Amino acid sequence: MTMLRAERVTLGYAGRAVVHDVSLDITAGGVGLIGESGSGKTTLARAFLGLLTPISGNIWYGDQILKKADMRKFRKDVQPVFQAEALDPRMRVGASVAEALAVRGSRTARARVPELLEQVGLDPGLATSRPHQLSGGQRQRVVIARALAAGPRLLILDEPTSALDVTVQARILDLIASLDTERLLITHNLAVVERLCRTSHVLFAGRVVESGPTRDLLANPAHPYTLALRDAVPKLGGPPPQARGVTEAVPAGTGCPFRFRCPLAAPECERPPALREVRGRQVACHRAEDVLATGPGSAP
Amino acid sequence: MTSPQETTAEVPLRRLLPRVPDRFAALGAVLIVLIVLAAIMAPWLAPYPDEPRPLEGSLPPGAAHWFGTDQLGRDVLTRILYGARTSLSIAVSVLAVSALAGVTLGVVAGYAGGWVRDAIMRVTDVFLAFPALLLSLALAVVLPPSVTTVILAIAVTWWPWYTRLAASVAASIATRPYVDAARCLGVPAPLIVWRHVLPNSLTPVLVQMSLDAGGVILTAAALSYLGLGAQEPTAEWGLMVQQGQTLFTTNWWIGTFPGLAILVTAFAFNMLGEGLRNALDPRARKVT
Amino acid sequence: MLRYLARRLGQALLVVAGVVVLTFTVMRLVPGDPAVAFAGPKATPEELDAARERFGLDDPLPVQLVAYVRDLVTGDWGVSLHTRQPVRDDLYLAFPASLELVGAALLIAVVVGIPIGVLAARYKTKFPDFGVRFGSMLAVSVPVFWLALALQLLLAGRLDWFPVAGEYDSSLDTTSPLTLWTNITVVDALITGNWPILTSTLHHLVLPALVVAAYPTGVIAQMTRATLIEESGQDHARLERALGFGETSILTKFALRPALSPVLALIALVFAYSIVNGFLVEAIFNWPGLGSYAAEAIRSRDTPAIAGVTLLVALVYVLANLVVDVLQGFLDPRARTR
Amino acid sequence: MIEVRDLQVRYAGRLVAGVPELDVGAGECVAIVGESGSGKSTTLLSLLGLTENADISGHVRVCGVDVLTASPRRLREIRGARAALVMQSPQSALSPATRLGVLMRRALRLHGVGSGKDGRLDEIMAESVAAVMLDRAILRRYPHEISGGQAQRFAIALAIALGAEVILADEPTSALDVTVQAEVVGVLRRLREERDLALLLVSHDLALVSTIADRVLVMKDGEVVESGPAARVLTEPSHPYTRELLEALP
Amino acid sequence: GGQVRGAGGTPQPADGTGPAARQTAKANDSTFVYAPNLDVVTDWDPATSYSNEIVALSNIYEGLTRYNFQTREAEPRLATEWTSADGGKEWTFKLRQGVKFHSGATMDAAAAKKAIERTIRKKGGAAYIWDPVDRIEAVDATTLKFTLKRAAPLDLVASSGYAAYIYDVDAVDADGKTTAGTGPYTIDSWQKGKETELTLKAFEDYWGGWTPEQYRKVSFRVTPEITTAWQLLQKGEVNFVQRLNPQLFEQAGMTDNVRTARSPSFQNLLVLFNTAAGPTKDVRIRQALQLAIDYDGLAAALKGSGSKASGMVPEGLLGHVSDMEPKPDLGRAQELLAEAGYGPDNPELRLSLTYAQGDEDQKMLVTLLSSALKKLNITLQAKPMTWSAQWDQGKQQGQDIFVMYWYPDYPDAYSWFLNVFKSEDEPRFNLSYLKDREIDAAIEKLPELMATDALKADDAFKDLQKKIIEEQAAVAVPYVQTYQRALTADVKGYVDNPAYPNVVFFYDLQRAR
Ligand SMILES: Nc1ncnc2c1ncn2[C@@H]1O[C@H](COP(=O)(O)OP(=O)(O)OP(=O)(O)O)[C@@H](O)[C@H]1O
Ligand SMILES: Nc1ncnc2c1ncn2[C@@H]1O[C@H](COP(=O)(O)OP(=O)(O)OP(=O)(O)O)[C@@H](O)[C@H]1O
Ligand SMILES: [Mg+2]
Ligand SMILES: [Mg+2]
Repeated sequence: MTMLRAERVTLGYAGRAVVHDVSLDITAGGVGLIGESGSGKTTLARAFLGLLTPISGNIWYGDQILKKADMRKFRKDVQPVFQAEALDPRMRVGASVAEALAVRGSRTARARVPELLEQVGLDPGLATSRPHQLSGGQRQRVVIARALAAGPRLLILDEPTSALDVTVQARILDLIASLDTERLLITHNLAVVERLCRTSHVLFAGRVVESGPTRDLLANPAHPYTLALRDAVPKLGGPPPQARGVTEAVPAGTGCPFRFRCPLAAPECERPPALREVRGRQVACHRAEDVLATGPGSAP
Repeated sequence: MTSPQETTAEVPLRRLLPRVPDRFAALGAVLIVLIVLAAIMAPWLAPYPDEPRPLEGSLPPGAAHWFGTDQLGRDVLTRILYGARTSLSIAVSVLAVSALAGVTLGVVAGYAGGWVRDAIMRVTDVFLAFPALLLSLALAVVLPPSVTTVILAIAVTWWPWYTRLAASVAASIATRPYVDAARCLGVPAPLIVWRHVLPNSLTPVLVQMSLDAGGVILTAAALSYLGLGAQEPTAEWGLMVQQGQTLFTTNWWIGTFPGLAILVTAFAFNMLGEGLRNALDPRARKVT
Repeated sequence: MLRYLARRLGQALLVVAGVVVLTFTVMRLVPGDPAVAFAGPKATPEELDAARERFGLDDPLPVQLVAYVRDLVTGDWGVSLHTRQPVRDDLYLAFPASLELVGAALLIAVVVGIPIGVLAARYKTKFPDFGVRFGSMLAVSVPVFWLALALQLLLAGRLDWFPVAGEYDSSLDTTSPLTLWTNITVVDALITGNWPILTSTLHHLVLPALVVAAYPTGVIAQMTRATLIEESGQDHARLERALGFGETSILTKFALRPALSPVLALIALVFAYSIVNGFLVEAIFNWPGLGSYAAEAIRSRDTPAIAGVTLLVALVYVLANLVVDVLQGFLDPRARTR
Repeated sequence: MIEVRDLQVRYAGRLVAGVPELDVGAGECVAIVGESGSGKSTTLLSLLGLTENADISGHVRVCGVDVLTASPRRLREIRGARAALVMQSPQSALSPATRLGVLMRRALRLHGVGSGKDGRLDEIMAESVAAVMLDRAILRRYPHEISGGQAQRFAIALAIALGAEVILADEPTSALDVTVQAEVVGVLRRLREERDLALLLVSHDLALVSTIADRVLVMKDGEVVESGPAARVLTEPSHPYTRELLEALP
Repeated sequence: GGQVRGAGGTPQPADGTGPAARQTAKANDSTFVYAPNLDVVTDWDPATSYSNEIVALSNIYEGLTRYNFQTREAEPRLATEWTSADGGKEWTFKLRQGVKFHSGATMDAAAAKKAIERTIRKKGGAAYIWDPVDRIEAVDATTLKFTLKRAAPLDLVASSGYAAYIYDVDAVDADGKTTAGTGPYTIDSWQKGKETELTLKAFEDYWGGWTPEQYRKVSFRVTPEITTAWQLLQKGEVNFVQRLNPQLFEQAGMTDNVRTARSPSFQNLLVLFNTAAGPTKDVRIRQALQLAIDYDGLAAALKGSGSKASGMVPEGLLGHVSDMEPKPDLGRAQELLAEAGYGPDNPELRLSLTYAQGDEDQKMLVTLLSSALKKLNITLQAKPMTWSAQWDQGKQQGQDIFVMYWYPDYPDAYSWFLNVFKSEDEPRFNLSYLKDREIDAAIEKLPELMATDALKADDAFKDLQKKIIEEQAAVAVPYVQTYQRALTADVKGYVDNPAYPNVVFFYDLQRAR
């Protein structure tokens, strides 16, 4: 059974929807969320964390609607890992971690801090430092330690490493991979998704355009956007990345939101495509079959 | 990629002060310390008791009375020293009251958002629409003129500025990941505001307060000047200027020195505030 | 943009409503019977009752508030207790003079403040910057009533460069009478080509306008400097530098326009502030504006007049803010899509 | 086009960038890679004399001008006109209140390009925009009205219009989406081939660099730890740090 | 459409060919500029006017008589002579002939009767001065006969600066476009709120006629700040400043082109002690307070803008006593306080005092008094208030000490006694709350004495003052205000008449060259 599930949620700010009618299960084995900048990934993550109430649709926590669920239990089960900015710049990092423990009523909050810090590979002596005195990687580890303090079953990770140097990124990802929690991972890095998430969802302009098993999905995309995304990633020593179509700003309107950038756009794309099952995958594209046909050419 | 930048709003003032490179701020701080000392030490520093000697008349500045004496034969220097107490206590009280009220409301508005913010901000707008001096005037008419009235009247018009400032800072703080993180941990909202939002919103407020101190002293002086503030025989600079005003051509010293005292004090606070603001963020400003 | 305007307008109306209620409340809190103020110090009880009746002071407060709002909307702002004229007429007479004074002051403030702000930003941390910062801080710290006295004594009294007081030489009323259109002397003199009055008014205007301009000049210079420094530290300034533009042209060609947007917001604020600040100056220069009127109203506890002035200034503030919001759209294209 | 010898840039006495040797010829592409704070940007900016209050020593020639000794005037003449800069963040690098066309026109006038008849000026502008595959309608837009990729391409168009021979790009695509990044990189590659532009590229993305650069400099803590042809450096790294960088790649 | 500023004025071409330029060289074509510190006109109706506009209306309107403060008697104005009969209960005035109103109508007894009756009917302003009048008859065109309910000095009443004007009732214009008086000046232009608020011009048909040296044009230039007024005067931009402070006055005395004039007023300061309740109910404390006021220090600080008072009735009025100057005596005050159980070695005494907000002179009194009382272990809680608030509180006996000015509406000392010291069940102006049958009886006898026997009246006044000030100690009278005027030196003929505060009778002035 999935712990968290979005059911046809529409999300937005100040009444303006930015995520439209998305359904998504957080299943075991890691779930990846990829997509263009501004496509609504963070927004969706905030909704899963109960920080944003859907304009319509529901988030299900087990068999309860999140709004009505037992928040104490939920807060214990689900924890976020944001970027390193997620530490109060004024608080000593030890206090930040201790706060997480104290909220759960742990009277020995302070005492457990070193233990947690060690768990994420930090010197417990750093507890008395302030965030700005730490390196980016260390800060990110503190953030993870604090999330773990609650003893969560699910971590929601929103680009946990994108602010870090590549060499540091790798070590943090190792840490994340070693944690025995479920995870929803948001990242731009396709390789990371491939490594950490069994299933993935591709978001474009606030809609899920494709979802399925990660490996499968990247090897043989069924949506032109997934294809473009995959092929645009430069590879060491590989050929220059390919730009497919043009990247004009997306005008609003009905129809497939990707049609202006789609090299395969056809007249039928003026109709909004529905998510449908294509070869074990959910795709929202009228020409998914054609895409599948062109895809493997540049497999990773 | 660049590492996440600390925004100035969150630079703790403490961490900033020792390395304020701004000469103005430093000079302002030194002047303020001197003025505060003068105010505290007034009874010891003052060359004469603050008593009228009407039969002596008004003497020009000289060796005996550096700043001369007023119509009632009171030593102007003495009264300026005592007046520093009045002016400073007005400034401190006004800022304390209005910052307390303003920041509390502002932080709540900024954190809560939605209709709470709208409601608070509309009320704030109404008060803002009254220029400080005018509402103070109206209030000072309602209440009998006195130092307390001045403090109340100015505070009533001053708090909205802090509400606005605090609300805008708090609103941006409220969207920071660390606030989200705290919410996800299940920290209750009042505690989040108290522990995370409030401390991180304070730096700009403190800077604004030091900028405003000069303005408060000027407004208080203006109210006293209009006869709506401090009353005889309280020594208050605005009142002293007002008393000296009609004697400007004949006994210039009676109004000039208190005027200079106001100028120097307001100037010192402005220097400190502007210097701090300059060091912190060239754009943090009174108008939001 | 239209929706934005409509929303802003709605907000403004809400604020005005709040202002009306607040004004009413404050005015009714005044201790001492306004009827006494109207009827005079030695009035008989019958006269007092008559005055009370006339102003509806015996009705319950909510009734009075409703009546007050109705009257305001229909243009009846009450009758001043001390001039015994309709407040609206009094304001109509007094406000243009204040507008003239504050307008001139703000003109000075903008014409002086912005360039010296640019100068300071251009030579940041060098001597001109130091001078501008020092000067502008001095300008915002000086008690305006004190400055007024000092300048009057020095420039008008001792040096005789400017007239001591007055709006224009009133003997011109007979030699070249002014036809009124807007009630603002300078404007009317300009429209009707009445040069004697125009030059006389301008000459009289210099001193008080300088005094009122001190504060806005200071804050505008500070704000211009601060926003320019910020703009010139932005990424786009680096690109402009890389394109070969010099510092001065970066400031004036690229940074100034977006930087003016907050300066404009500031002008709206100091506009209302300066009208009130003018109160302290008008009396000293015999300027026949709102200040003289308000001072007299306060002295004689003239409730309707004080309420009228308060409302007017608040309205001006709200209006100025509206105008600024619209203007900002022109200066900063980003604001339009807000 | 670019010739650097023994460049050392210090802030308050601290060495933040030291480059013993760096040459970029026409039609060449050289990349500087390294982690955050390693001095990549500083190196780049010092080539145009754009560093603020830094002490610079060494020898830098850009388009035949000795940057470190040239007068500010002379420096301003080569900036933009001969050596152009493309920066990381697309929108914030363009003055928000200025239409793109106005910016370009001002820059062209400043360097006296296409002066004389207006028609020539417009022609140049249109051509340069077309060269980066943008519609000329974009010249009437404000920066906030265009997408990030468009903004970056416009920055390149500026360089073309001014007739720059060298493009210095400081992480020109790191704020962009990969799909958009591919496009901007494509434009850069094309220009390099078609116009013989010299390209100095700063990036932290080794993979990206490997697809475009001829030679690579690896920087760490303000020093160049390794340099050489891209193919060699990225396949047989000699410095342990470079190796670490490569291993971190997925 | 536009309207011309100064509408109603007499625009003249600027080229100098207008009537003004054609005047003979000797004629006085300059405008006399008066600098009042407040707006001039608040009420144009001569019946109800009761405020600042007296400075203008006194030159536009005339009464039957005018008070001469030197002779202490009423002098002819519109009435040339008058008699009283029946113990002061019947008065007959003979009116001047050939007097025209500004409206063109003739001033005769019928018109005068109508004017006074209208004033009485309107009940505004100082109309109460006619309260004693029972009936008015226009016996013939020049004879006006009043029958009174009780004796009253009607010749003085008729000289009042308020509510005693004779005007053409059909021509009264509340908007100030036209005037309806008989006086030497009529309105030229009135611009409410402007600096030069009001200008007057000569009324050509004035019964007194005109000579070339007189001022034919007068204007009022509102100048709230004394310093500004002083500077304008020095530059000759204004001719008359109604009030200067002592320092400026002193300076004016030494300035070449400026002349000064000083005259005592009929306005004095009353420090009223609460005789009905509170600590001041004890007469010893009241006496101690009287003795604690530093009269000489105050006079020194006032530097001539006020002079030490003697008794309650100012000099220049019937009833003035010359040997009642108060003397401070802190030692005696301390003794009295000790008897009452207060003073330096006894518990602290707290007294509340209210005074007029914005009045510099009262402020000085308060400052001096509070510093003197501090030495006697008395804390003075002084509150400056606007008149209406102060009065409201006073009517409810809300203070221990009430400070206010008093002046008579017409030159008659009776005003102090009747209004301030006669028992009242609900206090109006009796703010010492004095209730003394004997005093009441003495006050009631005054009018008849004044109308019949001036000498006896004088004694009665003296007696009353002794009772109120010395025995009852209900009041202290620290000083009488002194007017300190300054004029440009080219003005001749200026005499201050304290019966008409701040009024300049422009008709009496000439310009010297
Ligand atoms: N607090 C907010 N108020 C209003 N709009 C917002 C807010 N946060 C995000 N948006 C808008 O919602 C849309 C989706 O934003 P979101 O942050 O979810 O994108 P994202 O996929 O996480 O992008 P990125 O990869 O850049 O992090 C964007 O258009 C953004 O401008
Ligand atoms: N104006 C400056 N004053 C002082 N130090 C500076 C300044 N600019 C940069 N530095 C310092 O110089 C060092 C190198 O900075 P630089 O910006 O060149 O690094 P970078 O390699 O471009 O890093 P990134 O990948 O984060 O852009 C850093 O430690 C930085 O703190
Ligand atoms: Mg995001
Ligand atoms: Mg960099």
